[in-house]
Amino acid sequence: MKLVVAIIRENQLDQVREALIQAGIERITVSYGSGHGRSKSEEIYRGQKVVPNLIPNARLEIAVNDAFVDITCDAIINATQANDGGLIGSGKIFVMPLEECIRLRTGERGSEAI
Amino acid sequence: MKLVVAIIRENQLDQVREALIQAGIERITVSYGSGHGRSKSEEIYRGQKVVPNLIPNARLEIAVNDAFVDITCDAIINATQANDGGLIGSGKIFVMPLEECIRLRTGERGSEAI
Amino acid sequence: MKLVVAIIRENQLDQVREALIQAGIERITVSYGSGHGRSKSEEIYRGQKVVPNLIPNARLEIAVNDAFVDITCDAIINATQANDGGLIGSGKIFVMPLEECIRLRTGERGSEAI
Amino acid sequence: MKTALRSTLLLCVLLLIPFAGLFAADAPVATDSGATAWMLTSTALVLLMVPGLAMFYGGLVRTKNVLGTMMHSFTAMGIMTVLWVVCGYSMAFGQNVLGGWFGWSNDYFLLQGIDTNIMSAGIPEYVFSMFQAKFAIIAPALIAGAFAERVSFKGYCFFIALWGLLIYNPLCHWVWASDGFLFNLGAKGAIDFAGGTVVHISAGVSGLVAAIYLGARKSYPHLPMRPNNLVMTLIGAGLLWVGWFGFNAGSSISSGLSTAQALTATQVAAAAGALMWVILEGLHQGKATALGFVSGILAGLVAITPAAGVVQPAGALAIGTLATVFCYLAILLKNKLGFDDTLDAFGIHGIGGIAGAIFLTFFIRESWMAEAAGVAEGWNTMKQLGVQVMAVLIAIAYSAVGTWAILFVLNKTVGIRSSEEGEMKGLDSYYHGERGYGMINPS
Amino acid sequence: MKTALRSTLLLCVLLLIPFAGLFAADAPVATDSGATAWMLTSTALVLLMVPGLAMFYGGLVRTKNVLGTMMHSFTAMGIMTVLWVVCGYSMAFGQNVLGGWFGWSNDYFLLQGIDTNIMSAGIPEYVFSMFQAKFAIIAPALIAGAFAERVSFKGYCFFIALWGLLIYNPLCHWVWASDGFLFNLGAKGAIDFAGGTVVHISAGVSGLVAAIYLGARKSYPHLPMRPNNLVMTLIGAGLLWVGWFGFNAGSSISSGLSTAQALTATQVAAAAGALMWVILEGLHQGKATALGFVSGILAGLVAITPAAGVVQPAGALAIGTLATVFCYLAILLKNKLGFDDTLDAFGIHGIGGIAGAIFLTFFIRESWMAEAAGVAEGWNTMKQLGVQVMAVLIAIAYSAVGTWAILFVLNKTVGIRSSEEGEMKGLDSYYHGERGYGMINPS
Amino acid sequence: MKTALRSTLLLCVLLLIPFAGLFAADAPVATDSGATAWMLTSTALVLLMVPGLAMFYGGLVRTKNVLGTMMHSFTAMGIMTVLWVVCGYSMAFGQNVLGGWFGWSNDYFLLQGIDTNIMSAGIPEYVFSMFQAKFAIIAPALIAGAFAERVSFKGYCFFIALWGLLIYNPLCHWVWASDGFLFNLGAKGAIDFAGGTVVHISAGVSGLVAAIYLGARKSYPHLPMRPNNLVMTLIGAGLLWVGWFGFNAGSSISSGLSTAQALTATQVAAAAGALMWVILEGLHQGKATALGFVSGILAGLVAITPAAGVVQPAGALAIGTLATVFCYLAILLKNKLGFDDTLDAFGIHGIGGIAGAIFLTFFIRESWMAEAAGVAEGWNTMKQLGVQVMAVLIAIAYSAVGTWAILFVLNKTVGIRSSEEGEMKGLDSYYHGERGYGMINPS
Ligand SMILES: Nc1ncnc2c1ncn2[C@@H]1O[C@H](COP(=O)(O)OP(=O)(O)O)[C@@H](O)[C@H]1O
Ligand SMILES: Nc1ncnc2c1ncn2[C@@H]1O[C@H](COP(=O)(O)OP(=O)(O)O)[C@@H](O)[C@H]1O
Ligand SMILES: Nc1ncnc2c1ncn2[C@@H]1O[C@H](COP(=O)(O)OP(=O)(O)O)[C@@H](O)[C@H]1O
Repeated sequence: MKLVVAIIRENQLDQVREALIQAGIERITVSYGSGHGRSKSEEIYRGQKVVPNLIPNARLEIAVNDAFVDITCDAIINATQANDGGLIGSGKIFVMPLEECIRLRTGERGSEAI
Repeated sequence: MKLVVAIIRENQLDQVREALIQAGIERITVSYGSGHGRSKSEEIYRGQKVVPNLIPNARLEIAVNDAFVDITCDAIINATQANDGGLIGSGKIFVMPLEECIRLRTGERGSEAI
Repeated sequence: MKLVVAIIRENQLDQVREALIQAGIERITVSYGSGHGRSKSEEIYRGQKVVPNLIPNARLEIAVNDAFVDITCDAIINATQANDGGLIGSGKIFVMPLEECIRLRTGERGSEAI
Repeated sequence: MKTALRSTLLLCVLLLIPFAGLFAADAPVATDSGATAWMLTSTALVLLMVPGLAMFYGGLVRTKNVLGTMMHSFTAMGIMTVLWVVCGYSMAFGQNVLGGWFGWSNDYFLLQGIDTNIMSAGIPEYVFSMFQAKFAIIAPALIAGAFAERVSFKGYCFFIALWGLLIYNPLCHWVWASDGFLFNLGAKGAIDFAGGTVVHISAGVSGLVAAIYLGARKSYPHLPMRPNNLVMTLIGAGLLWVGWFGFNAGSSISSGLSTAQALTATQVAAAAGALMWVILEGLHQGKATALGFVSGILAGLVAITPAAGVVQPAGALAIGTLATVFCYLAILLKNKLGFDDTLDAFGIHGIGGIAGAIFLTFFIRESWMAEAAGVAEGWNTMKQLGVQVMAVLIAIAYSAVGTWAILFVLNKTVGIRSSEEGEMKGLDSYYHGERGYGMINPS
Repeated sequence: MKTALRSTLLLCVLLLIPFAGLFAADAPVATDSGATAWMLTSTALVLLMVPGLAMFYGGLVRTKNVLGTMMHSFTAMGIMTVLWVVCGYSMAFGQNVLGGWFGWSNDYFLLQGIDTNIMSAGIPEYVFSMFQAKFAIIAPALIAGAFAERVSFKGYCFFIALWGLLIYNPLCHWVWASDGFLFNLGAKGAIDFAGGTVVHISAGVSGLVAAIYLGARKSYPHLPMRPNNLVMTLIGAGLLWVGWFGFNAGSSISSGLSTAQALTATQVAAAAGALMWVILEGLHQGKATALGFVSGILAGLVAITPAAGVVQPAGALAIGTLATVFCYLAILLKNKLGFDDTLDAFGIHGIGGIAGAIFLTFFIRESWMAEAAGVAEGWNTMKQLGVQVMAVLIAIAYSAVGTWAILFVLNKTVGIRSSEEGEMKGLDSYYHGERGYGMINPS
Repeated sequence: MKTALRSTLLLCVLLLIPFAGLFAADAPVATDSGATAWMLTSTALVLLMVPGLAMFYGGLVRTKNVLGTMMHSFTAMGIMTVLWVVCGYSMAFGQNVLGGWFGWSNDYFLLQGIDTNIMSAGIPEYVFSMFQAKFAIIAPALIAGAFAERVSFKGYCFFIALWGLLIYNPLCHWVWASDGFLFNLGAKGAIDFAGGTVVHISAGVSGLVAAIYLGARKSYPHLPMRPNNLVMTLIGAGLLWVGWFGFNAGSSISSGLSTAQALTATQVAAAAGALMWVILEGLHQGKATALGFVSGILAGLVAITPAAGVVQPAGALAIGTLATVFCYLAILLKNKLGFDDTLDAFGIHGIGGIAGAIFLTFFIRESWMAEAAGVAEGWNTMKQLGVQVMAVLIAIAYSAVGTWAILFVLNKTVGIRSSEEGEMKGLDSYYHGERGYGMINPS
């Protein structure tokens, strides 16, 4: 099992979610973060362009069985690239080993519980 | 050492925390997330029942020494089930390997620092 | 590759970020959390000192190549200790294995993509 | 003081001919400092409704659109004020031109001819003009709720400018100017005390037309969209209620009995509407929502707007309650039909305004009916009902057709619907380069 | 204008007999458009206090209860308005019935008999009635602070309805109706200019009783509970201050000297109270909190409420300062004793109201004492103090016992304390099916 | 009513000699309940500007400083009110002392001599005094924007107390007291209807001096600092606009024609300023921001403040537009020069105030110029321009030097800049032990 963490543009959350659902990945956890990478976003403050040093991002956490890692990653990649055309700041995916997963409701463990 | 990440109902945060403290786990980090799983929660918007597609959750991160993983998980499982009776949407626990842990204040490392 | 997760005092975010940038670590993701550890912070509520049981923290996530793990940790340790003098509640660093990293924009993978 | 008494009586008579004859004064009139004080206050109160509306609407949209939605209310303050001063007041309260389509008086251009006018009610004409200006601001700002979250900022600006000029000003002229044709319908005119037809029906109907013309938001309705800040919506509703005292009680253009009657009716209808909504929801859903409560406030306030001058507290109670029932049903129906009238501009303002304009007929003060019967013998409830229905239908037809025409033209020129990218990214970042709540992301 | 002068003088005299004789007019009275204007404005300002209170209280609870807490203020607007119109005004300002327990006049039922009344102060009775209605709204809304975060919505609705009928209306009658017994105590009556006894003491005491009856929140006090939005609390306090001008200065039922005196006292006491609180906190805790500052504003405002008509600025300064000291100590004591008066309804409104009602005795304008001595020879500060203490004790006793009885009955019937599940999940989701701040969670 | 007419005329004449002769009444004057009503209302409206300002400023700083910044406005309500009652009113409106540096009248100490005064305008002197008190609150609260996010709480408290005593009160005396020297400059005095010089220029300039004296925030400008709550800033701007009606229209100290003229000018200038700002931004940046819109509102309101009594709507349109252009440019320049005037107290209030005071000369009503020519033969625009420029320069020089001196002394004693730790941790936790938005962190 792996834990896939994807940091994406906040405003691509909807399309990524749709792509994941289409790919059969229905369970995710989303939180807000702010990031500092190569990307730049501009805001305007009283007639001055401002480049915030932390850019708002959405952070997705998706626990998947090994077989689904690629499906998940591909879904995210496609969804973001389709809408983005290589603009800087699309985000990142991190994949981490996941040793155990427990469904609280039933107590099921392992890949059953994902 | 492991990192235990638990996604629980927002409103069970207090009881989970109490259970953890009773089990001797005092150090945790909590953040907000929203989740999409099998659970449903209902809100009402101008006379219409609405099922939000992301449900507010609390996300706990607990770094523990290996011996405490089960204690931690059991405490969480018991606390949530006790109040829930198998309702859908109780949440999940994910356990990940943790390679290093450093206490910033003292610079201690490893299991001492947990 | 490792994923470094640092939980620091909310108000040390700026100096930690500066220290990281000076150490050559430019890409990070920050989110808010609240923590429960050994630290205490005091707030005042209508003439009464109150010790909130969850203290607001910042949570940094930094994906780095193996060679940079120590650099990153040292930068964080130094930045927090320099301003803190051993006060309780400086926070923690957790290091986790990272199996894969994908840059969404280009599809690059692995240490290139960090 | 005698004069004061006399002018009070006079005003009672004028009450239901709002704004009529106010301009007729030939002899110089003394300023009534009390009436002026209340009209100045009312002007401030109605202005307060604009931030109130911005909060009400702003809290209901998604986080990414909060500033854009609030800007819809705020820009109306800018654009409509300037237009009103330049030509709106003239179009609304000038002499009939083009067969009475709207009014015009060169004097009113830039308000330059009224610098020292005192109206027969004893208030400077400037105050009346500024009070009325606020109505011209509120009306288009209300429409914005219907197509929230998907309108381009530039398109919106052009839309409200044109809408104000072509829909609002003529309607206002018809209903409130002394030579307006709705003002002269039947025995004592179509009753629209404070703008049920002019403001709420026209805005509600225009909103519905615009919502349909623009089409639904992307992924509506299958993706539920959660209000970003119901707390703010509640506060906004509170400010709206307070401001509505200016809206309704100010429309008596006096500070006396008729003002008090209007204020009382307003308070009662708002409370009744709110209670009814939570009762309905309690029965229907098992939970009484905060949004429901404040929607009920609005429904009650909207419905009492045309009626505030002619009904007693018991009537206000009934009108507030009935309006809520109809608005509640209308919104259920809308959800069935699948129109994306995002914040229910039609469901609340359109339906509430119509309900008020119609139902008020059955609760009119006897003294008013007696006077009407004095003017046109045998005048009765049914005849007045006919007048009210006629006025409502005319307002609906005119705003629907006019709005459609404006949208059609704008769509071919500057564009009115936001680009898909703008809708996805959110109005705030796309059109304004800002975000509403910096505090929710570390920075 | 002579009349105006005369009526001003008259009003000065009436000032301390608030609302007395206002109904006595036999001859038809001319409307005073200025006084009416200010009373209309005051009505709007006092209504503004309700959203202000919703913000003040709403910001102090935990995130999960923010809407539920705000709804406590908002539903009071709905329920109390309707009740007031139906029977509250009659119970408060009608003729003594049942030995003076409360009042009743069939005329006042649904306000149908006052449709064209002008009171002797020159304002339409409707305005007075609506102004007073706001007090009947505020009082129960204040109580809600005492048992915030743990009351069932339905139980709360029943509670405020009964409390309004059985506690507020009688008290209001005793203190302000011309045949009320507290109104006729001593030389010139118990001084309660704008509702220190009627509104604040009664609400504060009832709050304390309710807090004790319902019991503390789960895990109080060992689990600290952090305000969800102090920013909103501050804004709410600002609105309360503004609205309090209507509350106090409006209670002169005029627009003249006594109004100005009341407004000045209000401003000064609020400022003094606020400063004193931050000074105390600075000395005691080393930090001056924002919540402390606004609590001090409230303490000062509450304490000056009964006194605003009789004290000069120096007295207001003293009363504001003293009230804060007592409120501060009361809250420390509460924390020691462990009562869960969640938002300090008793600590601020109860104690502040009592402090104001008592201390005002020592700062009464000389002209007032002279007049009182004219009525009852040898009348002096100590005698007035006796009257004040008596009035306070009666208010305390009556509200405490009455509230307890209401709670007892409700507890056996609809239930008043929220279910444990509701308390844990939060009032917002449990009773209203909503959440306050959508923006803090991705959606 | 004749009296009312006469007093209206009188007031028209007095209009541009604001507050002059108001104290001259020998014979007892009748209260004008209407004028009193509006002045009471204005007092409430100007007080509303303080929470409005707290929201405006509070929303623009970083999350960690939100409460501290709002407290700057709130504490001004506490400190300045008390000082004003004790001695401020006396210093501002007493008789010339020390060669006219400021005023003093023992009578005014604690306002004890005005308990029953009615001014010649027919309003109780208390109301005038409280209305003016609000100006003394707003002015220092405006300054706080210039050194936001880096001032110690204690230092700030001392600063505003001294600034009020030494800068504001004298300036207010010069410009508005009947024996003030700026009040008597030229034919009919330097025109400052509602405080362009006294409030805005002095606050703006003092702010700039303070911003420079204290130095920039740590890591300004290389680290961009994001507003924590633009939504709140917008609402605050809305409240400011509403409150400004009291500020400007109230400054007519009447309720009649001149009041109406001031209100109209205010509304028009605010709208024009706001529209111009979004147009400029649209051209310059391609996006029209919400913050830009509300900054334009403020620029327009500030600029019309000195002018509201003398210009017609067309003039107000021009002044609002021009003010925005200059403010916009000033802020661009500031960014170039790198001063850390955090929230642009100088850029908006200083520049806006100067622009208004100067440009108004070209839009003065003809009737006013005619009167001035009656007083001083051959009086013309250019001569008045000279007077205006002179007044502006004196205000700039006096506030700049005085502020610098105060800061110098404070810096050596209690300290004014916050400790580095306080700045880093945030004012909220460091000085107040609180946090603004509990809801954004789980707790
Ligand atoms: N090494 C990293 N560790 C943690 N977060 C990262 C890392 N690299 C990128 N991110 C996150 O991803 C977001 C986008 O990264 P960025 O470098 O701007 O994208 P791109 O790879 O397209 O240039 C950043 O805002 C940050 O939140
Ligand atoms: N595979 C997963 N990856 C990430 N988060 C998950 C996953 N499964 C569940 N979650 C989180 O847990 C929450 C509860 O999951 P859900 O499936 O509704 O519970 P249950 O297992 O009781 O049906 C979800 O809202 C989501 O935030
Ligand atoms: N084992 C842990 N698991 C998760 N979070 C932790 C853990 N230990 C500490 N933290 C986080 O780090 C923060 C600081 O920890 P604390 O124990 O107070 O610091 P110190 O080590 O200086 O005593 C806590 O508020 C919490 O958020």
